[in-house]
Amino acid sequence: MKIAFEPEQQDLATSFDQAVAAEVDVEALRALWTTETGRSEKLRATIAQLGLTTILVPEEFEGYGGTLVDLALVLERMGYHAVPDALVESLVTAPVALTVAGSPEQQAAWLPRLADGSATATVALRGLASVPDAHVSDVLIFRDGDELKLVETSACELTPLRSMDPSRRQFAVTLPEGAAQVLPGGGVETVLAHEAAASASVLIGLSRRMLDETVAYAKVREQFGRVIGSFQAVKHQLADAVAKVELAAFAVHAAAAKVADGAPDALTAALAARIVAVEAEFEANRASLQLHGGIGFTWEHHLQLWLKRGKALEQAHGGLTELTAALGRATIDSAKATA
Amino acid sequence: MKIAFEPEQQDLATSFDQAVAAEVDVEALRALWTTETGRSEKLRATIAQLGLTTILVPEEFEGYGGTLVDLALVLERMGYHAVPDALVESLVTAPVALTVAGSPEQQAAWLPRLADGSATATVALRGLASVPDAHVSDVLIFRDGDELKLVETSACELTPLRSMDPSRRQFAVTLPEGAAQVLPGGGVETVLAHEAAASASVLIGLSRRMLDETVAYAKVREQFGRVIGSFQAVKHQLADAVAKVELAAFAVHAAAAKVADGAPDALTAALAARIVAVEAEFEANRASLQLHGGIGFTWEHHLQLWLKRGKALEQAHGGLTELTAALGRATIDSAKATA
Amino acid sequence: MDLNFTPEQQAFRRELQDWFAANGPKGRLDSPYSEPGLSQHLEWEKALFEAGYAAPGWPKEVGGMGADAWDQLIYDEEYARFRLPERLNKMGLVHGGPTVEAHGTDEQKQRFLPGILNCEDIWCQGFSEPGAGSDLAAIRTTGRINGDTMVVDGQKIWTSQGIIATTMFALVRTDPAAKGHKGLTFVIIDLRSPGVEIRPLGQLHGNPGFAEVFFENVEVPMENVIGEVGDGWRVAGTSLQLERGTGRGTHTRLEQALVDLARDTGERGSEGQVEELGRLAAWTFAYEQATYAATHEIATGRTGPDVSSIQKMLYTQIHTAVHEQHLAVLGADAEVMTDHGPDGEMFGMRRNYWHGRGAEIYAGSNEIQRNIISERMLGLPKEPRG
Amino acid sequence: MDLNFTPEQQAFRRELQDWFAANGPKGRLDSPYSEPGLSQHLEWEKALFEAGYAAPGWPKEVGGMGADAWDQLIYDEEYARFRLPERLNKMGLVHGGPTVEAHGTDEQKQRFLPGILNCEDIWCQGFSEPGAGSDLAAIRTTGRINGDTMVVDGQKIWTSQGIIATTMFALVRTDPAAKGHKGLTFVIIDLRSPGVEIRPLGQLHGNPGFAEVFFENVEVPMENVIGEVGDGWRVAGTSLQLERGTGRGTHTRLEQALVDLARDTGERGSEGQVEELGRLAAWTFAYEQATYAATHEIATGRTGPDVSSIQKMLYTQIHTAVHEQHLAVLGADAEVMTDHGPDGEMFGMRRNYWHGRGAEIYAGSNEIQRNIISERMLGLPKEPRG
Repeated sequence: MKIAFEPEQQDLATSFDQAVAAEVDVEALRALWTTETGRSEKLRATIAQLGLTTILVPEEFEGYGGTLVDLALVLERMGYHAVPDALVESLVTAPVALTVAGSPEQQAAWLPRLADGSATATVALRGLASVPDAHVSDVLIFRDGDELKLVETSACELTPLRSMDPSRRQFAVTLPEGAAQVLPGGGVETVLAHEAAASASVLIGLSRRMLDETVAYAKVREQFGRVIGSFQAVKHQLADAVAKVELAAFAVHAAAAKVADGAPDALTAALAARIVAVEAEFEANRASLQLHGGIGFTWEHHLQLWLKRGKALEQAHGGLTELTAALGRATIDSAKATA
Repeated sequence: MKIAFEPEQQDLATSFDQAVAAEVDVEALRALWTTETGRSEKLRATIAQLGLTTILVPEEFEGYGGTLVDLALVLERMGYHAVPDALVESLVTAPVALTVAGSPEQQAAWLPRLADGSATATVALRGLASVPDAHVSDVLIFRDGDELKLVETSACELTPLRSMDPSRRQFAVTLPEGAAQVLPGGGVETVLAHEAAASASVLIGLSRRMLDETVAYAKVREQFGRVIGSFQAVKHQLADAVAKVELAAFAVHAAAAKVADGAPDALTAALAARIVAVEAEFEANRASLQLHGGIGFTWEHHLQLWLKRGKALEQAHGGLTELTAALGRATIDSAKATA
Repeated sequence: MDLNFTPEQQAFRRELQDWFAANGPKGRLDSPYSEPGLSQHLEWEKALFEAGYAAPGWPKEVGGMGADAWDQLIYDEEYARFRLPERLNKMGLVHGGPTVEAHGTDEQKQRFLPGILNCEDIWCQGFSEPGAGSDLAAIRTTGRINGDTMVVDGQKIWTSQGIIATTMFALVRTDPAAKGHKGLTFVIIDLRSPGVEIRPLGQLHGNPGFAEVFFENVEVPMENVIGEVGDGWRVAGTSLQLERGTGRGTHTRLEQALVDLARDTGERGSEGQVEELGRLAAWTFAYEQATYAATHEIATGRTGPDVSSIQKMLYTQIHTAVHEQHLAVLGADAEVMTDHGPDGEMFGMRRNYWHGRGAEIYAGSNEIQRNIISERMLGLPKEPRG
Repeated sequence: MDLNFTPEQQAFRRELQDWFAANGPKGRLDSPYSEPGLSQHLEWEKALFEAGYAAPGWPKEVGGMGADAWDQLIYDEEYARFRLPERLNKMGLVHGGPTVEAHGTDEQKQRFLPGILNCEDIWCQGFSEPGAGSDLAAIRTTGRINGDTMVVDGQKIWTSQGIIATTMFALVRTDPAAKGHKGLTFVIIDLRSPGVEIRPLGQLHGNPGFAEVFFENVEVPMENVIGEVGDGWRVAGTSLQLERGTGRGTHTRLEQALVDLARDTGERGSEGQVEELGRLAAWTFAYEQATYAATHEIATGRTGPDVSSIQKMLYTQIHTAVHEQHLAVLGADAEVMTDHGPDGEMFGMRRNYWHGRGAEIYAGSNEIQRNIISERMLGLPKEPRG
């Protein structure tokens, strides 16, 4: 066993931090709220330049041929910086869906373009009522029962929705009759596992940022003649939240490895990872607003960037009810099998 | 509206406290653990002398003709003192079942004897696998589908069970063929409502005792050069538990009144009361052991009297799953009706 | 124990229902922070005032109905049940006015209270400061007394209604040598005075309404001091306890939120979500019954232990839990605002969700409530100050 | 990242499985605190010792196998999976022995370690005192140094294994003038010495095993001091961190508890209970993976941040939650002990439930762990001492 990321994987996360620093400055992110697309071309170009779009594309389609483990730390940083784009979809589930389930023609048509950043894909595994980033995506991959299907967004009607998170761009998508093609290779389970594990990574980063902000604030904010971080009421809430986030991170890293390996328990590990990441994020979210007090509740304070993203992502890639019911049933089945 | 108990009702609780003081001394209660019946004849006689056995028996059967409100505070005190007997059954649900559902013959045969303490009844609404105090009861009333039935315990086979709470005496009851008589008047819902509300009262008393013990300990136990009750880590756990218990008590008192009135929402109020009382007790139980530290974990310390009773009573009169599912469904039905 | 309303109370309820049904605004009013919205709110307040319904619980002498605690509760329940507009002058009606009523002179009552009822004055509360949030005793805004005038300098923050308010009841430090809660004075400041600057401050759910209020050499007549100079902490205590306390229809609004959750749970919830609904229904019932018990206490003038801190803490927690659960039941639809204002401000359940989380902070954060419960109710030692 | 065991590790696991299957006691042994039970446990320990399996992770020189961290983990997993008897000398194997290994002289290692392995000595820990539970620095048991002898007076409490132990590793105060954790010394005391009195103390789940140990003028040779006189706090730190840390098969036992819960949930649980099972399964997985990560850290000698406090706190909370949920699934049957000893002591799930609640207190209560996490990991200020 080796429970550690490779130096290159860590370096990639560091490079990402450095390359996007200006684009993920909180003022820059807020400025995007009122632009038409809500998206930064520069950020998207940087992501492509870093090669992040290539990682889950097989080498034969001009990709890097990597695995989710190669992206896991970068996804954490994306959460940490509250990058607004639907990157779980465009960097992870879309290339994975095409790779595991696409026909040779579909793969040839899309994978090289996804890899070089000349095309972008989004994914919807739970209906088309609220699809992220459809307006900046060329292609939409969606689940229809046990099948994955693909449709070009230019053929669809996109109705913009308003998210509680002003950074998010969601769309109700209406398909024209007969415009969607089936991806013939199945693959729903693999894509679900990638989605859950990747989403969990984003949540870990998001949670760490909320807690970093709050710990820093607790060290300077004074009340009752002491910094508030000296009160057990504050310390212990932070300790509880940090503990959950850090324990969850172990599950998230392991799930990435199992998903990457195609291990038999990849899906249950990914479900587990997302469950603990959501619960950890929930607690980090609660504690960070609570401990910031009134200032954190103002529109002017940046904490809302992570608070609102967190609430959106608690539900966006499968809510706890769906995930816990599935993992609970799997646990019962596995217990029966070992009886 | 009058949200207060009558002076007589409060006096009855005070009289109970005084009359049973010697019998509910913690050493006396522990001494009962190793006696054959585990029950104090003196305590049972005192309860009868105080007239508590008469309260829910109608006047025509030599009872007091009172309501659950008359008993609610006494039931709290029974929890507070960890009285081991199955008094929710013998004082509340048994006379109520006979009153609302018994035939005139059944009522005449049993109610006067229950009132004067010459007979004792127990009740089982969820099967006969674990019936409290069957060994000291003359008659058992149990639920069979939508019906209540009655059987003399002398006709039954009683298999003693061992409870986690050494004060409790539970029995698996086997019925001889054809020995049980139906109580013809239905009444299951009324009895369930009385059970939930009465049980909730006991839990409130139990919780208050655990917290009283813990607050007192926190005021004298020193660690780190301070009494532990001066640490927010301790204060806030106690505040959380006390808050839940005190808010729950409002629900429990209101439920007693609604059950007493036969209000249309009596059953849902009683379910609500027991749900909040169980959750409050759970928290009081958790905090009291945690804050007592190592000393509370010893066999020699008395805290276990309430800790174990609490865990038993969390499940004994319907666990949270059963109660919350029922109340949740009722809430949905009522929301639809008001749409 | 008697959980039934009297025939007279039931009649009063029907009277209100009839009047609200006939006169209540149809649909949602615009934001009171917009020009048209402010007019609409003032119009509704005028209708209430003219019908005598502006503040039923206030004495008749100052324009109320002299209603007792139960009729006030019935009013609050029906007002909430009809989902009528939030009261424009709620800080005056619920906090400032009752404080003047409790601690002011007759002259002050005559001078201040009518303006709250007819909305000639719109009140806001000036307690919080940038350095004095949970720690109100750290207030630094000063009131320098100069004969019959007080000169106020400093800053207040997170001032609800601040951007439309004309009048602030504030705590200011009149004795700079005194520490902590000593040397504070409760005073009413006309915000139309020279030297007052009001800057809008948004709230994280996108809705306006907060303000920062700056004072520079603002002259306030000494006759605006409520209670004694230096006794402001005790005077403000009335307002703080009112703020923590229940009532004002919070239990009804909580029940409405539960009903909304129940409908969605019935339509799309899992069995586990039905169980969670039952749990939340139980705590909502408990809070409702606690409100009735508190009303009984007020109505009978008896004073049991002050459980307002318990009510504040658990109310806000139950409220948040109901709304968190609603987000969970909506799943991926939770983030999508079906109902929002032109500038993206939130309405309905989503606004209430965030507002409820704010409620765990304001009016004494729940951490402060736990201190109060453990110190005042349980007699545990105070936390050492730094 | 590589989550696979090597072929050598898999072979070691199979070797253990074969040996445990062939040699493990069938059925439950009697309590080690009974005469027959103690013999049975000693017999099992002897079998382990003779097969070389007494302490695979210990160096070969002192009777171990010199196994690395992964083989130790595999051993712990299989030991737990076969539900083999709790190790009689666990306080020596997990805490006392490794402390001697880390801080003792070669002579001390030779003198003390073999006796732990062959169970000639049974060790217990002497840290807690009536006035020093969470606050270990308040220890008052004294060690008066007199030439090459230390004279010990005082009392220890909640001493696990105390009633069968022959040997205690203890913290005693050798410098009465020093305050707090200064002036403490780590020393090994032979409990067969004159002046030692051991009184049994029950645990609330009915199981024996605790003791109070009293010392009156007990003479201990100075060569039993581990580390320097006055440096006991630092020496004990090794043991405390080991105690907090994971490993020793706790993750396997947690998984077993989860499997037991899953079986009962499958048979009688509601849909909401299935969801709760899923939630608990997820946290159990996280704890398991944290254990593997910690093993990797030990195996590679790297030292990331010390997360042992996080692991201890959350392990005990997850453990309790799994068992609370099991009680809920069993409903009215939860209180009925299907499996108990002759004196009413609890076995199986119900023992583990209460034991787990105790675990939230011992080895540094979870409140202490939160202090450690917030102060050492987050750099927040220490709580002021009284």
